[in-house]
Amino acid sequence: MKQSLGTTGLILNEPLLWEKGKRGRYGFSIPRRDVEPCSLDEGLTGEGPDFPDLSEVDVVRHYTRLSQWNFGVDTGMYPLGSCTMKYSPKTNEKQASLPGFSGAHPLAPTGLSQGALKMMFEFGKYLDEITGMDATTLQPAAGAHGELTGMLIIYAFHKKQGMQRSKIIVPDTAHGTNPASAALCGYRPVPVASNEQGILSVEAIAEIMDEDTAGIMVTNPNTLGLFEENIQKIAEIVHSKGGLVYCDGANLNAVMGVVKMGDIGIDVMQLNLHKTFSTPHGGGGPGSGPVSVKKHLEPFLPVPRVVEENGRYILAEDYPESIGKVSAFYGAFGVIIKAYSYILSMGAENLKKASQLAVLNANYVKEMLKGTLHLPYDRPCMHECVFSDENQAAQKIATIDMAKRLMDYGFHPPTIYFPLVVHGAIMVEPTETESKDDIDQFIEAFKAIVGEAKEDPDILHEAPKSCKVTRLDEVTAARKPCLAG
Amino acid sequence: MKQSLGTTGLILNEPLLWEKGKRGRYGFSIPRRDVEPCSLDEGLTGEGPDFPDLSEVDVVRHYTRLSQWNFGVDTGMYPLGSCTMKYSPKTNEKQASLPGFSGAHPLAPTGLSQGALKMMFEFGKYLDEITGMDATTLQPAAGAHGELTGMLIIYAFHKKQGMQRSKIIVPDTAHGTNPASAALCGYRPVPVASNEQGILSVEAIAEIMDEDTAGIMVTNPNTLGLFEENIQKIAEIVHSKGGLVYCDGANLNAVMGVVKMGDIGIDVMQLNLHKTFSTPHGGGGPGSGPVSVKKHLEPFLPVPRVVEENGRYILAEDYPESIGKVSAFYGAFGVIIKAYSYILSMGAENLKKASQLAVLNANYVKEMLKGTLHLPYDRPCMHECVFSDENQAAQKIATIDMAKRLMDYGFHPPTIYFPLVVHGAIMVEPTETESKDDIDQFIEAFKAIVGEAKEDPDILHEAPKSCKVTRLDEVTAARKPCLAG
Amino acid sequence: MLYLPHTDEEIASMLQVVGVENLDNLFSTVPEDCRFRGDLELPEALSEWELNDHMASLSDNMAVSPEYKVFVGAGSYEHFIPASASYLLSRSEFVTSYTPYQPEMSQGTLQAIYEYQTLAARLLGMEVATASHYDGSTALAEALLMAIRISKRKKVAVSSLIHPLYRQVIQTYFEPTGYEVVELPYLDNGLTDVTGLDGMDDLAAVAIQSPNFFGCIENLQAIGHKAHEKNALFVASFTEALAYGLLKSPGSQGADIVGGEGQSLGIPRSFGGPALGMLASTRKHMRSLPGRLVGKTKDLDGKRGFVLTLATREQHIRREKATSNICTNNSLCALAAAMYMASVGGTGIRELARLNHDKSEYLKMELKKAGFTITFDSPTFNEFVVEFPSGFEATYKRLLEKKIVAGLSLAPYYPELSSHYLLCVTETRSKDDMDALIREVKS
Amino acid sequence: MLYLPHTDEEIASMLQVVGVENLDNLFSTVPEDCRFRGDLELPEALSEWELNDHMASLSDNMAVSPEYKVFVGAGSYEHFIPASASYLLSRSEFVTSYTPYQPEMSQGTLQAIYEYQTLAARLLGMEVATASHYDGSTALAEALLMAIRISKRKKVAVSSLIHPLYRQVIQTYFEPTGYEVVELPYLDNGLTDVTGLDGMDDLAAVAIQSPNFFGCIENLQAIGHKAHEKNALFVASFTEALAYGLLKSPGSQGADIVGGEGQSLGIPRSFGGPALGMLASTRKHMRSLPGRLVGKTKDLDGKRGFVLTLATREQHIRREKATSNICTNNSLCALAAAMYMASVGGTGIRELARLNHDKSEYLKMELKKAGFTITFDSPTFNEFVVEFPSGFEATYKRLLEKKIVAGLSLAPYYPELSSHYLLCVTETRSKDDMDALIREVKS
Ligand SMILES: Cc1ncc(COP(=O)(O)O)c(C=O)c1O
Ligand SMILES: Cc1ncc(COP(=O)(O)O)c(C=O)c1O
Repeated sequence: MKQSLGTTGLILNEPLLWEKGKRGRYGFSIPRRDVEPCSLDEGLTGEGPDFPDLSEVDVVRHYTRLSQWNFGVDTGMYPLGSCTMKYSPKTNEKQASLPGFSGAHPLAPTGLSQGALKMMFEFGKYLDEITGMDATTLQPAAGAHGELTGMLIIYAFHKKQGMQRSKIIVPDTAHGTNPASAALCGYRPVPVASNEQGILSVEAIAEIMDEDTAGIMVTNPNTLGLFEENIQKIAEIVHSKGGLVYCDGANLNAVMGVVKMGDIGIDVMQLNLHKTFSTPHGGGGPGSGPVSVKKHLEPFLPVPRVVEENGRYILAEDYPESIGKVSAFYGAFGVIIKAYSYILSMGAENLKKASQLAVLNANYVKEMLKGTLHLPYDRPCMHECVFSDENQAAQKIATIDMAKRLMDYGFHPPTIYFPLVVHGAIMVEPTETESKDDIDQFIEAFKAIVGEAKEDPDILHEAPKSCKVTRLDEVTAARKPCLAG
Repeated sequence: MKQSLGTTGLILNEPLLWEKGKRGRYGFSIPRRDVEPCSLDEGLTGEGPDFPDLSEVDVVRHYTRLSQWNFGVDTGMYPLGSCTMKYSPKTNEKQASLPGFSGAHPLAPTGLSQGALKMMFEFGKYLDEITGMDATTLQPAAGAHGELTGMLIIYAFHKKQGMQRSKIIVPDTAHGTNPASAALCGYRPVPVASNEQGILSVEAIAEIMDEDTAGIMVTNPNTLGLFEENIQKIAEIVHSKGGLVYCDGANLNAVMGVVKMGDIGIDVMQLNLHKTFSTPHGGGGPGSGPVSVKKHLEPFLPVPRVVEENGRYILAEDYPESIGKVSAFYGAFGVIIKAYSYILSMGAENLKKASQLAVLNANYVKEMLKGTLHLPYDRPCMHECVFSDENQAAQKIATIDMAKRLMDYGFHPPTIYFPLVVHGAIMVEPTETESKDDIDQFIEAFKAIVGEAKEDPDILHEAPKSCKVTRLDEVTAARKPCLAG
Repeated sequence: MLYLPHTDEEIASMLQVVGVENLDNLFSTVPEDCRFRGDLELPEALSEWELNDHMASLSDNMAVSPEYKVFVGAGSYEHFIPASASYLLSRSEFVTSYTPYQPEMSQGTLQAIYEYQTLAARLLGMEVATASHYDGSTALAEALLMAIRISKRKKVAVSSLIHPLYRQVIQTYFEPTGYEVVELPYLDNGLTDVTGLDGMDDLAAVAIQSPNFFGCIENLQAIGHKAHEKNALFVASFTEALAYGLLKSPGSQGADIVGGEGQSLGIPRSFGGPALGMLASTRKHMRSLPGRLVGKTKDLDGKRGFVLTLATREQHIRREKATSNICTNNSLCALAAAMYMASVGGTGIRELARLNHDKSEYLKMELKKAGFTITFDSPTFNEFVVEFPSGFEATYKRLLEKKIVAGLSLAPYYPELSSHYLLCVTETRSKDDMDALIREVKS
Repeated sequence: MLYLPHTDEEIASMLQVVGVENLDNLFSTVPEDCRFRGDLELPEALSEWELNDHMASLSDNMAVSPEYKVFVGAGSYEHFIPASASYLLSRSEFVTSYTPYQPEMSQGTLQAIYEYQTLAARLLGMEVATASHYDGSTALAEALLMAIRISKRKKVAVSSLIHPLYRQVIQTYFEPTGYEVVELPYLDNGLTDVTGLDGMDDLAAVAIQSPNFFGCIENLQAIGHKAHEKNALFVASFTEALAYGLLKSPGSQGADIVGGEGQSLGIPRSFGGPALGMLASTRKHMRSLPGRLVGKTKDLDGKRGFVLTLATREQHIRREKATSNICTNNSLCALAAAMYMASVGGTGIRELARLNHDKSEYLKMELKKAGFTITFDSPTFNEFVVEFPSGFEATYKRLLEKKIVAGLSLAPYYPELSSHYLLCVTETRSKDDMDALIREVKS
C-alpha cells in the first residue's frame, strides 16, 4: 500500500483557559464610555464572574492550538454513518455572514426584514418540493427537535380527532432520538423488529398497529442504509387504524429527486439540514430540523409562519390549531441560509445526482470491503452500509479497535455500535463528496487494518498512536465526573 | 520544568497537487455563458496549461492539510531576530477585505477612489510624524524595495548636485539587502566594522567618508540590537562631505515615540510595515516598505503622490525631479490598510509603549539567558539580543542544533548565523506581543536544551523529532535543484 | 459541479464494481411505485457568482444595524464581536467536525466545550453547565422538565415576566405531558408577584427570569427562599447573559437550575438563530441534566484529556428513558461564547456590563427629562419599559424612516401595556444615537 | 490594550530582572540628544468598534464593482475569486508565518510554493519559476537585469506596447545603471514593430508583452526568432495571466525569460497591490534568477520535503554580488495564485479564458455595430482599444454617473491616441452590463 495518509507532526500543548492569563490583560476592545457612570444598588451587584484575563494573542493562540487537535471534513474523510458528513461549500459560510443576515433582529418590524422572510418563504417551498409534502416549518433547531415537533403535531392531530392515543411504533433500528422524542410527547414507544432483510415487514406492523397507537416513526432509508420497501403498505395499515406515519428524514441524502416522501404515505417528517443540505456540523451543531407535513397536518404547524401577501412577507400568528412555538424565534436562520444557498447552487439535477453518487459510494464501499468485514445484510444499500466485527472475533479484535486504528491511518472512524440490531456495528456513510480516490484510500486502510488484526493485534488494541492523546478513560470520567474546572 | 509546549499529534500526508485530481473535476464555478462562442485564430491558441482538475473539497483538504504543517505567530512564539514577528491583530485583516478596498481598481478615475486616497494620504502623514521626516512614499513593496528606492533618491540627489559618487558605506552588521540594494544602484558598498561595543565609531566613519562616497546606510537600532549611539556625529561627518545618511528602519519597532530619525541626522529611511506595524508576514510577504525623506529629498520621491486639494485627493504626477516609479501602481495598498488600522488602534501612547515593551522583553531574555548562552555584547540592548554558541562548542553543539531542538519544544527558532559579525549568532527578537509567561517558557526551553547539550547531545543533533519531516538535505537540494514537478 | 467530484469514468468503474448498469439502477430496492420519476421543480442551479448576487440582493433588502439604530433587545441583543473571535470560529477543524464521539481526534472541540461549561458555570454561579441547548426557550423548558423529573411533581410556577415567547415554548412542550404551568402575575414595580406561591402546593419548580422581560432585576434570593420553603426547585432564567458581568449570579442567589439564552456572548443576532441555550445546575442534580456533558479524564499514559460523559442519561443509550431527546446541540455557538468569554475576561465583562447599564440609564434619564414615564421603577440592567403617549405608532413609523427602531411595542405581549415600549441600549448604541432618539420622540 | 499583554506587575518584575528603574531607563544607550521627548501627534487611539466605523466610512467612499460596472483592465483585472480560496488563504498558519528559513516547521508554505512554481512554470510554458516578486513591473525589470547579467551586454529593446507603467519602472531601475533601454514602436495593427531590431547590436534582450497593452496578441514566436538571431535573450511579459489558459504560452514560443503580473490568478485588485510578480526562465538560466526558489529534497529518513534553495544567488549570502536585493517577496499572493490555479484546474482555466475572450469579442462586435472604430484589428484576448468620437469625455462622465466606467483613456499614455479608450471585459461583466454600456455610449 502507498504511504499512509496519517502521520504525526508538531502540535502544541495548551493549558486550560484559566491556567493562563493575568489579571488586567485585555482581549476585547472596551468601547469608549460616552456617558457618566451611574450607580446600581449594591445589593444587586455581584463580584462578576471569575474569568481569566487574556490578551488577544493569548486567545488566538489558545484556539488555534486547540483547533489543531481536531479533525473535520476539511481535514479528511469522515464516514460517520447516519451523520452525512458531506463537504460544506465555503460559499455558504460567506452568505450566512452577510451583514443583512447576521445583523438582523428577529423582532424588528417585518418591513425591515423582507430579505430574510423571502428567503425563508422560498426555502420552505423548496423543501416542500423535495419532500413532496405540502407545508414546512423551519422552526425546529435540529433533527431531534424536528422529531419532537412532529410528535407534537401528531398529538395535536389526535387531540383534534377527539381521542388521544398512548403508543407509537418505533422500529428497533431507529435512532435513539426517535423513542426519546416520542416519550417527551408522552407516547410509549412500541418496538418492532426489522426482518431478516433489515427492513420492516408488513406483517409485523399489521400485528401491532391498533387504535391506541398514534402512528409509526420510520426512518427511511433506515439506519441500516436500506430502503423500507414496504413503506406504502405499512402506511396503509397505519392510516387504516387512524394513525399517522412519521418519517425520520435524517437519511434523505439517499433519495433526493428519487423518492418523494409525500408520495409514499408519509404524513409528517423532519429534514436534517446539517446532513442532507450540507450545512457544517460545527462540532455538534447548530443544526436545523425543518418539519414538512401533508395538507391535513398544516393547521398544526408552529407559529409564526412566513406568508406572502401581495409580494410582501409577513409573520402570521393566527393559526388557532397550531402547536405553538418550539423555538423562541424562527429556528436556526443562520443555518438555513447555508442550506438555501446549497439548494440554489445545486439545482434539481445536481441534488438528484448527489443522492445517486452518495448511494454509489456506499455500495462501492460495501462491495469492496464485504470480503474483509462481515456484512450482515448483503443487499443493495442506499447511502450507507453496515458491517460488523464478526470476522475479527477470532483475533479478539472488536469494532472499537479497528475504529481507533483508522485514526492512525488518517480517517475519522465510521459510526460504531449503532444501529443496535447489528452486534459491533460499523456503519459507513461516505457521502457523495468523497471521490473514488479518497474512498479507495479508505478501503485500502481498512484492509490493512484487518491485516494487522491478524498479524499484530496489539497495534489495534493500543491504537490510536498518532493522536495527541491515547485512548481515554471514559469509565472514570463517568464514575467521578469532573465537568468544570 | 513543566510540560513542554511541543508535542506531536495526528496530521495528514498530502501529495502534490498534480498527483491528485481527475480530468473533468471542477473546483471553480464556471460563470454562466451569456454570449456566443467566438473563434480565435488557431495559430494563437495553445493547449492550455497542464493543471490538474480538482474538486472544491480536494482543494480545501489540500491546503488545510498543508497549513497544518506550518507554524505561525498564531501558533506560538516566533522570535526571529530582525523580523519583528509580532502578533497581527485580526481586525486589520477584516478592514483590508472591505469591499471598497479589495475591489478598487487602481486606474479608476480618482473621484471614485477618494476613500483609498484619503487613507494613503493620512497614513503618509502618520509615518512622517513617527519618523520625524517630512514626506513619505508608500510605493515600495518591501524593505529591500524601500532601500532601493532610497538609493535611487540618493543617486538622483547627487546627480542633481552635478557629481555622481561611486561608493556607499555599509557597516558589517548590515542586513544583506543593504549592500545588494546599493549595488543595484551602481554603488560600491564600502564595509566598515563595528567597534568592540557592537556599534559604529565616529573615527571609523571619519576615516573612510570622502567626496566620492554617496553616503552611509545605517541600520538603527542595528542588527546586533544596539542603538548606534554615535549616529549624530556620524551624520555630521557624512553631511560635511556632501553625503547623505540612509537609515534602514527595519528595526524601528524599538524606538517609536522614543527617537525620531528625522531629528538625529537621517536624510532618508525605509520602514517595514510588516515588521513595525504588525502586518502579517504571509509566509514571506507581501510586505510594504514606505520611504520617508527630509524636505531636501522630497522632490525625488516616486510618482504619483497623493495630494490634497480642497478636501479632495488627487494623484499628482508633476514632479520633474522624481525618480519615477518603483511599482506599477501605488504599492502594497492592501498591506498599508492593515498598518493604518494598527496605528489608529494603537495611538501615540501605545506605539511608544509597544517599543518600550519590545525593548523590555529583549533585555529580559538577554538577562535570563546570558548565563546559559554566550552573550558577545553584554550591554543594554534594544528590541533584540544576539547570543552565540560559544558556550556549547565543547559539546560540539552548534547554533543550528539548538535551533532545531527548539522546534521540538514548540518554538520557532530565532534568526541564526546573522549578523555575520557574531560567529554562530542566535538573534532573539521576542517583540512586545509576547507576554512574560510566554517568554519564561521560551527561556526555560532554551535552558533545558542547553542542559540536553551537555547530557545527551545527540538529541540535539537529531532534532527536530516532532515535525512532519526531520532535517532536510539542503545540500543536495542546491546541487541538483528540482524546482518544479 | 464543484461539490460532486466524480468523473464519468469513475462512475462507470464504480458501477461495474457494484454490478449495476447505471446510476438509476442503484435504486433497485426502491419499489417502482415509490419512485419519483419527474424532475424536481427548483430554480435552475446558480453559479457561485450568481448566488453571490442573489444573496447580496436579499441581504441588501434588510434594514439592520449599524445603518439602523435598533433599540430593541427582548431576547436578542446587539453586542460587539471581536474580529479575532469571528476568525477563530471560522477555523474548519471546529466548523466541519461533529459531535466528538471519537475523543482522540476531537480534543480541540472537547477541551473548548469543557472550558465553555466551566466559564458558563462561573458566569451563572453554578457548579455544572451542559455543553449547549438550542436556545434560551428550550433550555428553560428542559430545565422545568428536569425539575419535574427530580421532584416527581407535576406543576411549575412560572413568572409572567419570563420572555413571552419562552413561555409559549414551555406551553408547547408541556401540552402533551399533563404537567401544569401556573403563571405568576407581576407587580406595579415591574417585578414578579410571588405572593401567590403561598397558596400553591406540590410545586416542582418556581421559575423566574432576571433581568426579567421588562428589564427589571428580580430579587432572586428572596424568591429562591420562598421556592425552597415550598420544597420546590428554584429555576432561574435569563435572556441577557451579559447582565451577570455586573449582577449577582443566579447561583449565588440560590438557584438550583438555570436555563437561559447565551446569544449575547459573541453570537450574532442572525434573525434569532442559531442561538445558545445555556443550562446549568448544582452538582447534586447533574445526573438529571438533559444534554451533552464533557468531562475531564486521563489517557492510557496519564495525560489529561476530555470526553463526552454521563452518556447513560442520553437518548443514544437510554432511548425513551433518556433525560432528553437532544442529540445535535449548538456546539459551535457554545464555542463562540467560550471565545467571547475568554476575550472579554473577568475585568472586561465587568466594564462592559457596567457600560451597558450606564448607557441605558442615560437614555432612561433623558426620556424622563423629556417628560416620558418610565413604567416601572425597579432597577434595570440594559432594558426598560417606557410609556409613550397614545398615537405614538405614527411617531414610531416616522422614526423608522429616520432609521431608528424605537423599541418593541409591548401590546402584543401584554395587552394592558398597549402604549408601552421595551427599549434596549447596549454598548453598541452611542450617546449620539440616544440623543437622536430623544430629539425625534420629542418632536 | 489588546495587543500589549504586559500587566504592571509583570513589567515591574521584568524591570527588576533587567536592573533598570522604569521603562524609560531601558533606553539608556540612546544619547539624550537623540531622544524625542514629546508625544507623537497621532489621532487618539480608536477602539475596535470605532475603527470599524472609520474604515467602513472610507470603504463606503469608494465606487467599486459590483455596484459600478468597471470596464477597465490595463494591468489590474476583475476576476471571480472562489470563497473557498479566500477562506483557505486566511488560515493563520499561512498568514502569520514568515519566509521558510526553518523548513521543518514550514513545510506547508514550502510545498505550496513549490506547487506554485510548478503551476506558474506550466502556465508560462517555462521550466523554472521563482517563488514570487513584488509585481509585474518589478518582475520584468528584474528579468531585464537578469538578461544583462547573463549576456553581459548593456542594452535592451523594449516594446512600446509593454504596459506604460511597467516601462516607467524599468526606466527608474535602469537610471543609475548606465544600461540603455530602446523602445520599439508599434504598428497600425496594434502590434510591436520589430523591424528596428535589425539595426541594433549588442542587445541583451528583446522584451515584448503579449497580450500587449492594447490587448493585442503578439506574434511571440516570430519576435523570439528575431531576438535569437541577434543573440539577444527573448523576454516575454504579460499583465493578464489568464490569457494563457487559451493562448500559446510564451515558453512554447521561445521565451528565455518571462516576467509579468499574476494578479488575475485569484488576487483582489486592492487598488493595485499587493500583486504578484511572476518570473520564469529556462532551466539553463536558473542560477541567474533573482528571488527565492523552493526546491524538492529529502529528509534524513528519505521522506520528501521542500527547502529554500540556490541561496548563493541571494543577498543574505552574497550581499552586493547577489542576483537581486529581494528578501520579503509576495509569498501569500503566490499562495493565492496557487490556490486559484488549483481551483480552476486545466479544464476550468480554458473555459474561463474562452469566456473572457468571447465576452470581450461580443462587446467589440457590438461597438462596431454601433458605429465605433476598433482601433487595431489584431486579435485580442479580453481587452481592446476603441476610438470614441471627440468630446467623449462628457459621455464618459455621464456614464460614471450611471455607474459605468467606460474604459481607460489612452491619452496620458499614448498622446497620439487621445480619443482612444482601452476597454476590458472579463467573466465578471455580463451581457446585460455590456448592452447597457452600448446603449449609453450610443445615446
Ligand atoms: C437517523 C437519525 N435520526 C435523527 C437524528 C437526530 O438528529 P439531530 O442530531 O439533528 O437532532 C440523527 C442524528 O444523528 C439520525 O442519524
Ligand atoms: C535589518 C533589515 N533590513 C532590511 C530588511 C529587508 O526587508 P524586506 O524583507 O522587507 O525586504 C530586513 C528583513 O529581514 C531586515 O531585517
